[in-house]
Amino acid sequence: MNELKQYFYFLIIPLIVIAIYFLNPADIFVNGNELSFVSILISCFMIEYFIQKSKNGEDIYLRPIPAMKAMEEAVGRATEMGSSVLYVPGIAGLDEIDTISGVIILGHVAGMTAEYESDLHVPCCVPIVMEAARESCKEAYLKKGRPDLYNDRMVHYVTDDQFAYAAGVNGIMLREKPAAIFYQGKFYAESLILAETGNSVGAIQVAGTGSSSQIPFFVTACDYVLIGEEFYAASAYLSGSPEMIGSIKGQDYVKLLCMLFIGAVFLFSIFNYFEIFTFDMMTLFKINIEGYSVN
Amino acid sequence: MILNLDIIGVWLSVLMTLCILSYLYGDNPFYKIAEHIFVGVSAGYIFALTWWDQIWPNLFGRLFPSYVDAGFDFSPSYIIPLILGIFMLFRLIPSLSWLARFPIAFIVGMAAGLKVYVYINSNILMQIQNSAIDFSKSGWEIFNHILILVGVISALVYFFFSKEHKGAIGTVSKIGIYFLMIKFGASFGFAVMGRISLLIGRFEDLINYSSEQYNYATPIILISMIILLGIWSFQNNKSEKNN
Amino acid sequence: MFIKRQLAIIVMMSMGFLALSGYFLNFPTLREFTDKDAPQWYMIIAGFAAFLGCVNLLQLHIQKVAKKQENWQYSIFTLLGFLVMIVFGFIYKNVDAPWGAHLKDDGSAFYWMYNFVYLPLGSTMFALLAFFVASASYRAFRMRNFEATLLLISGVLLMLGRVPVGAIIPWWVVLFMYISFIFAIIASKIKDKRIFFISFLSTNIIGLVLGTQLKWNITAPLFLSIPSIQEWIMAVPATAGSRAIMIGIALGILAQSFRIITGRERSILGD
Amino acid sequence: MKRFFTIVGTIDRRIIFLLIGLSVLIPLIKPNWLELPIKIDNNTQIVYDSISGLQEGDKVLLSFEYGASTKPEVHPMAVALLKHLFAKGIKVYIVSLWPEGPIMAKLAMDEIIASDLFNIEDGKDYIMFDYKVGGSIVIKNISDDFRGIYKQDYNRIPIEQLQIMEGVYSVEDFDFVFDFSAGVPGNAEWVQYACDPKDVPLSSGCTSIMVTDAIPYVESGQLKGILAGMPGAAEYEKMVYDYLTNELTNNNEYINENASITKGKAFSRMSAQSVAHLVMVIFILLGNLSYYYQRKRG
Repeated sequence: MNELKQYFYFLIIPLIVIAIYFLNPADIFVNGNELSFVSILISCFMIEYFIQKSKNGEDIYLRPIPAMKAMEEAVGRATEMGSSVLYVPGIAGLDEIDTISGVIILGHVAGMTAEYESDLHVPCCVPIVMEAARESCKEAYLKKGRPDLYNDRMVHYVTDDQFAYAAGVNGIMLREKPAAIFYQGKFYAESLILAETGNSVGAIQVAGTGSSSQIPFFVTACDYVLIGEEFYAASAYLSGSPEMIGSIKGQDYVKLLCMLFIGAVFLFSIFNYFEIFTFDMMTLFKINIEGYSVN
Repeated sequence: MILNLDIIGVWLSVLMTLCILSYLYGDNPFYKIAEHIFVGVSAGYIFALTWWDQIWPNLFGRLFPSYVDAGFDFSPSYIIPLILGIFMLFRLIPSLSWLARFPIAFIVGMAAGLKVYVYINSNILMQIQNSAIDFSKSGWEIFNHILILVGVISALVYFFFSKEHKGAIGTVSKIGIYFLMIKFGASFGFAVMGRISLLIGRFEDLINYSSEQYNYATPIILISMIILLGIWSFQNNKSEKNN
Repeated sequence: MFIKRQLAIIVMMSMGFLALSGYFLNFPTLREFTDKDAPQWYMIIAGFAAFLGCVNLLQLHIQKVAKKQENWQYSIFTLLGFLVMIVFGFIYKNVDAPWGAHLKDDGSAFYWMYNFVYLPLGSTMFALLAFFVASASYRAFRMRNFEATLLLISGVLLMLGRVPVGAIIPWWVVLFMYISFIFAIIASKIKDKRIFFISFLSTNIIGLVLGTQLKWNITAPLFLSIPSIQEWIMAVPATAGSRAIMIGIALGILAQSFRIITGRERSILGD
Repeated sequence: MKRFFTIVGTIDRRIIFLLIGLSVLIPLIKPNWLELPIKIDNNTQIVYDSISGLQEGDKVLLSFEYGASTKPEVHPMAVALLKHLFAKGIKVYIVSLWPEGPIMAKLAMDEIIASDLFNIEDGKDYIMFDYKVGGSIVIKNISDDFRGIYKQDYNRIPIEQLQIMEGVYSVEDFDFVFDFSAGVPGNAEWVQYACDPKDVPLSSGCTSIMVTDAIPYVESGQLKGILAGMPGAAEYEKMVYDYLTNELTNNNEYINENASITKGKAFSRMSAQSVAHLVMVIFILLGNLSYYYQRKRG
């Protein structure tokens, strides 16, 4: 991507949009949440910039995550011992971002089980997730050239209720004694029942979730844990798609902006107090929409 | 010995409770029966409640207001969610299952659109706003506030993927993981507390139901279950031995 | 082929863009759609998704019974449980409340089934966790490294500080905990075990003497009472850690939603 | 000594289960063996102060998002808060975003009516609505267009006929929102979809496991304090009990004169909780000591 085109897209266009927004011709924009508009715009253009960058094949550096290497090792161990791989995609629906990441990582793990020819078992808690998981496994087995190994029985629905699902998956663990168990998705209180039973079955457990209240249990009872954002980065790694890796890189730089913003707000509050620089940052932070109510 | 619907209900609930608790002894038929009843009853409960509280009033209330009379007036545009809903059910028919993509697209798309605005506001901007120092507070509170800032910045550095964690960034991310581990420790402490509270709630019910008023439900069922479990596991070991 | 693949993506992208712009644009028709109709449609489709789950569960268990797969006898209980709830929900309500309100009327058979079958099963499943937490704490919760030790100590302090027993733990026990924590850190530095133990004991004695001099036994300072330590842990380090995770996850969700709105997120629809 | 720790290391799981079971059962059967004073946490105090700050006739929206599996932790909060609100003559609006929410709300209201502390009337002092599927989208709908989804209360009576519903069109028309949560949708979704955008004061009572996720909201003021699990419920129950007793003495017009205010189960539960926590801490120490010896010997 030559320099000029790049600058045009990622510098001039956002400035034009912001100018239009603040001019607010014919009052098309609601006022009151300017800061939200500007921050959404900046983050989206930054993520878009890195997605384009990784789409053009420029190599993007992302530090290695220890739990990622463990996944390959876990499936390998399961194949050596001739036992199955159990994949638990969490109990939330597809509107939950963690479940989407869980389904992406499932695609990768399914690719590995296709390669190693070990059998995979995916009990689902939500019908839509079951559909998406079946699609994702079918794609993975197709890509590895082993559509014959895939059958719909691998991915099945247990129940909508959190605890009946945990009890159901426990039953599967005790009966099949899988050597590798993956918990990738959105989990609530049932994570400990699963991890404890998985521990007693003696399986390598690799967990990954964004629900931070369940991470302490996974940290205590599992061998490897993807904590919060590492979980999202992992699904980007695994998908290998330029959009995913580009957006992880974009997120990193938006995080850098957040840190700078925190520093700026902190410094301004000190300057403000000592009257070196009188600009009250707080007026910036208005996020509720004025003047427009629907009814 | 009074016998009415409530007493039978209490006995049934104590039986169900003890069947689930028998899981602690090990996976046994009592537990499997209770687990399967739970799976079926929960699905039936969700089915009936979703129909009567959501689909019947909000959808059919708008399509046939005279018949359903849920207070809505007739709005033909609600044919679209009805069609999309039926497409969702087509998922069970393999030939038509591709139609289910449209309701999924609707749900996932709309949820994503709302989340962009909502997460940036409440989970990022409002948290950054709180990093300003309020000098009206006491010295100890200001020190704590600065400590929170140090913790937030160093934990964010731990979640930074563009740089290898070596040298200066390595030490800052080390401090970050310490803050994260204290937070996970607090979560673990709270989680243990929550679990025990739920056990307290359950034992409270069992204690209430062992009174004379409920014809000593808990003790009788408990003893009979222990006996049955003993017989079952005795036969189970015998049959396992000889095959 | 266009309809199967691209149209669904276009629906997803347009819904995402509409929902987001609902917050910023001033067009009444758009606001009418994003604030009134779209959420209603979402709720109705989510209702059908719940039906899909129940029907699929039925399908699964009927197949299990029909083909006499393993443990098929138990599936009969699932089907029975489901059937009973459907009968009480749609056919027999034994109370004169209008249809739909009878689900919550404490005279109806549906409410009876909820109160005496679903409620005990649901709450006991959760109560089992207390037993699993106990055995996990005993068997799985190890001080493998310094981070795990930090997790353990803040967990224990929090558990003790939140319940009344934490307030009665005396000041010198807390002082002993501080001293042993510091010595645990420097233990690897001191090679000779004898010097280590002597210095450990002497600091404890000095602490005790100092404490009695400063009248700590009458009014223990805040840093020696476990409930206030627990409140500090929650107010400062735990808040910092949660806030960083919250910002991190929010950025993850922002990026994922951006990819959905720009139609790059294909795997959800299985393409 | 080492032999002792190797045995300790390999205790059968069921003995641990028995120990935990007894450590909870005994204090419940014999509550007066261990009578400890309940200390009020400052987040519980913030919740109590913001509720006491409400005036007579204010409108409070309660959202029930818990079920059978988390009833023991959250239900005592619901009952205590309802007593506190009715004692102050506040109008209560109850919505449910979890399938079991309506029945939990009904159980709480039945307990209040059975205690006949207050003479309250359905449709005048409180109103309850049905369960709506959709989670956070329902919250967004409530915050923008309450009457778009709720046309009738849970007895199928149109809301136009109910006097309590005058002037209620969206979340801004409520003076306070209180959320009983045990998962998703929960207090986070109420902060994000309703109370931050519309700037309505919000507080929450939730299960203990959700507290560390919600603490950043509490510290930044988006949540006015938080009731944390059963200890939080016990503290609040005790404060409301004290409030009701002295309100009864200086004859508050909303409480019936001859009403008997029963002491909640807070104390017996807290002693069971304390003993169980001590046993858990001992398990953690023992487990680690046996792990330390195995590693030294292994």
